[in-house]
This record gives sequence, structure tokens and C-alpha cells, in this order.
Amino acid sequence: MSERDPLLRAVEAVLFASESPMTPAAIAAHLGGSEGIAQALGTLAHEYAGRGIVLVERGGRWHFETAGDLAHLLRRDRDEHRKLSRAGIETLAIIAYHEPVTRAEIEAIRGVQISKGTLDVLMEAGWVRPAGRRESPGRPLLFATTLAFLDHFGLASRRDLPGIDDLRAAGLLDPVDTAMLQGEVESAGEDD
Amino acid sequence: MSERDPLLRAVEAVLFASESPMTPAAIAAHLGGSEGIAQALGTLAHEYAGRGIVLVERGGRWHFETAGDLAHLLRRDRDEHRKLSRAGIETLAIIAYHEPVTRAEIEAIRGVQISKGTLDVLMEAGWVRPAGRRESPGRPLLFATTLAFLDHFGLASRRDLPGIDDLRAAGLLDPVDTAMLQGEVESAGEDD
Amino acid sequence: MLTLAIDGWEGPLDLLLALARTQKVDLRAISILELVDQYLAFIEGARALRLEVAADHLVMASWLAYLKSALLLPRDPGETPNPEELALRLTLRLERLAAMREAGARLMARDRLGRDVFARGAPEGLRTIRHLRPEADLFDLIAAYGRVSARTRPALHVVARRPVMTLDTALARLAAMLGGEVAWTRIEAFLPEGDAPWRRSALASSFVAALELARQRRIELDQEHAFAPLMLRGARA
Repeated sequence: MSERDPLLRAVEAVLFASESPMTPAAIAAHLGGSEGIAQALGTLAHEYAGRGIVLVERGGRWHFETAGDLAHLLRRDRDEHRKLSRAGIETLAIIAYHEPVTRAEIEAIRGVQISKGTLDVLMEAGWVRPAGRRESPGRPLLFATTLAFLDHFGLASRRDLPGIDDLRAAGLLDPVDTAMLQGEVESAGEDD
Repeated sequence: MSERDPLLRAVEAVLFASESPMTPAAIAAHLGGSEGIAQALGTLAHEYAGRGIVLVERGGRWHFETAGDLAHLLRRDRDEHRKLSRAGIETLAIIAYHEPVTRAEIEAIRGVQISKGTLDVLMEAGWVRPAGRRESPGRPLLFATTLAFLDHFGLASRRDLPGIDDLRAAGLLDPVDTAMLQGEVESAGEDD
Repeated sequence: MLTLAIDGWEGPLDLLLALARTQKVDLRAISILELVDQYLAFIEGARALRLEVAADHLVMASWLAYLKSALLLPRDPGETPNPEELALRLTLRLERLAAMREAGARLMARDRLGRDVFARGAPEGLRTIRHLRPEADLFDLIAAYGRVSARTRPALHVVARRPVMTLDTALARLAAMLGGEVAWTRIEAFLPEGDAPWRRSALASSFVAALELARQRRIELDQEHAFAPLMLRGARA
């Protein structure tokens, strides 16, 4: 390769060496200047498309990763994360599609109480975080997803969540009616 | 990017994800076949030459690394300006007026112990240097100021430092600052 | 009839959704009346087999029985919420649960970082090296030395000079001034002009001098009571 743009080389090198995804601002701080970085990221993403390594943006932060279609060559089964329970998967989906949500709202949607462990597992995985409190009676805690959630599931942003636009259009992501459920959930047993 | 050779993509991805350099045989084991791997490595090494990332071979094992001429980007230096602590400036003043002095002498003059960090900060700033050892029991280390110290404080030589009589005339020896003295008693023993 | 154990369900909504699926895939097209019957029959079946039926399933059963009767009986037009609306809300809840269940499955099936796609295995890492740049100027330096010196040098105590009238001076003054004086006069009248400290010293010295002169019988002293003015006059020859 002849004469390559020094900025492209520099952004490439920094992202490659970094142990975690980087915002353009973090890259700029490292290179001592922000000029042209956004453009360089776009150029690099385009250059790497189709290679074995691709440059992706997740929640405003960029990193290199292996191409998804090569998963069969790389998949590591031996140290797969603790398999998430059905309750865990549903709870994660409900938080991601409705965030921020309270625990009562999650329970209203699932029609059953969630065990303390379910949210703990999601928070321990780094996918869910407490996100303040709702200003309503009791000031219940709110939950939302994290940047690590976007990273892990390969989402550029929450707008990338599969089918989120259709679900919203169908009214299925409207505010949850918790009142109707009170009686049902009250005495419900544990779920996972 | 158009149709890229699947083998190039696979080798690229495997090397990228690997935690340590890989021999062609190890790559072949991962890909389920060794045909063309040596050639693919050569092609990739050629492709990446001149980029911010290069593919290199060391002792028969291959890995990606940041281009050597960009290594300086991986570390970023940042100056942090901070007012020198009271312990720091007092220690520096004592060294300047009495050099060469031992740490025990500095403490005797200050009337308060100094932490190791205090001398470290002064040496890191380039204002103080070790200046041999005193030929007395224990051969304690001596400290003195540097040329950089004279530069920074705008002194032609240490003789330019105002003498005790000058300080007294300037009111700098008046023990009138009772608030300050109280502070001294409270924090006695600790200094920065 | 489904033959799964009652405790295999994650709550009544989960069971209802499974029953609805046996009717139709499109949840909006299911028959609520039929669903109610399916659910009630399932619960009955479980009780007939003497299985433990969780309380929330029973609560749901009674709510569904109420809904069914409301849907079938002639309606009171003023009743709110009307049974059709309740049925619709139930359908929406089933739809939402189904949607979230499917969304969860789609999330899990994505290429996941650390399972399907991988970040670089051995990144060099980026380091930020901080250099401390302490700030201080010459004044800080010499002021600090002054402070240290002031704190630790042996203190030199100097007693300030104060204006004092010695006893000898007072004796001489008082003797001269009272030489021919025969009227009683307050001691203050014999003090010199001057500032307050000087006059205070003169008063003290003159008082002692007056006592000495009285002892020598050269003057007389008189005071009517404690703290009354001290009166002086020359002794009668």
C-alpha cells in the first residue's frame, strides 16, 4: 500500500490497541486533535466492510470486531456465559424495549412476580442498570440498559432493537397498565 | 468492498481474535484445513503494510500489532498543573536555603515529618536531586536543588535568595498568623 | 387438552398465552369466550388431579369467570369499564407478552460479542501518563522559608519600653509642689500632662511617694472613705 492518510493510520492504530470501545472524543484526546476524526471513522468503516474484521459503532463508541458471519470459526462454547433463564431473557427484552421501567411494570407485562435474582443476574452481566426513580407515589426505582448491552448484542443504538418500530406502531410499547394487574400479581409465586 | 477471498477473511478474523501469536498450523487447526494458509498470511502481511495495523511474523508465529512508528500514540502524556502543597514548598525552601541537607535535617527544621511523596514530587518536577551521602553514621542521602530549580524561580544562583534579615525586614518572619499556627497544630505530623 | 403440569407455567398470563396459541397464531383473532372456557377447564382438570393450583391462577380464574358472565349477560349501558374493553385489554396484554418473548429470542440469537463476534484478543492497551507539574513562584518559596523560620527559630523576647515615672522623680516632684501648699488638694492635681499610660504611671508613683512623704511627716493624707478622692496637703510646721 502506498502513502496512506496519516490520520486514518492513527485512528486505526488507536482503535486497534484500545481495550474498550472509544468515542470520537476519546480518540481525539489521544491524538491531540479532533479534526477529521468523524470522517476517518466513516472511511475506515467502509474500508473494512467485507473483511474478516469490521469497524462498528455501538452507542456512539467505536471498536473493531470479527465479522458476524465468521462466528462458526470462532465461537467459543467452552466458556459461554451462564445461560440466561427464560425469566431473565424476557425481563431483559422488556427493559430494553420499554426503558426506563419499574419492576412493577415488568411484572405487569409478564403477569408474574420476578425474583430478586433475575434483575441481579442482568445487572451483574452489566446489561442493566438502575436509572433513577420515577416521580410517582413510592418513587419506584427505574431500570434501563447499558452501553455494554448495546456492545454485547451488536446494536448501534436502541433504535436498532429488532422490530421496535413495528411494536411501537402496534401500540405494544405504550405505557404499561399496572393497575389492572394488582390483584393477580399480589400473591403470585416465584418464577425462576 | 467486493468479494473478498473467504480464506483471507477467516485468517484475518482468527488472528485478530487470538490472545497470542499463532503458527500456521494452529490457524489451520482452527479453520479445519491448511491449504493456502501460508499464502494467505503473505497476502495479508502485504495488504496491511503501511496501515496503522500490521501483520508480523516472529519465530514462525503470526500476529497483528500496531505499526511500530505509531507506538507513541498508544501512550498519551498529560500535564497536570497543580499548586505545590504547603509541605512541598516548605521542603523545597529548606533544601534551597540549607543544601545539601538530609531528610532528617529537613524534618528538624520544619518541625514536622515529611512524607516520601513530598520529596518525590519535588524530584519529579526536576527541582530537587539526590546529592550524594553524608559521611556520618547511616550515610544518609543528601538533597540539593537543580539548575531547573534556579530557572523556574528566576534565580541566577542560590546566593540570590533573600537572607534571613531580608525576610525579617519584609515581615515574613513575624509569627503573627495565629490562624495559620492553629492549623499547624491540628495537622501536626501530617504535611501534605 | 394440554397435559402439562400446572407448575410448569410462569404465571396465569403465560398459561393463557399458551392456550390462546392453540386457537390461533394471530392473538387479535382469538375468541375470548373460548379462551375463558379453556382456562377454566384447565384449572378444573388440575384440581381433579389434586394438583396444587397456585393462588394467582385461581384469582385469574375468578376474574375470567366474571368477564365471561359480563360478556354474556344483558349489559347495563352505564357500566364501566365495559366487558368488551376488558376483553380487548386482556388481548393486548397477551400480545405484548408474546412480543416481548419473541424480542427476547431475537436478541439472544444475534451475533453476540464474546460468543459469536470477538474484540481483539490481545490489545496493546492505551495508556495515559500523567505528569505532575507543580506550580509555585519565588514569593511562595521565600514566604514558606519565612514561615518555617518563624515557627522553629528560638523566640527572642523584647519587652517594649513603656513610659514610666520613677519613684525618685515622683518624690522630688511632690515634695517641691507641696512645699508651701496648705489647702487640701486631690492627688490628681499634681500629675503631669501627658497620655493615659504616662499619667497612670505617674499616679502610681506619686501615690507611693505620697505615702513615703507622709511617713516622713512632711505631708498629710486624707480620704473620707474607700475609693473617695485622695487629698494631700503640706504638713503643718
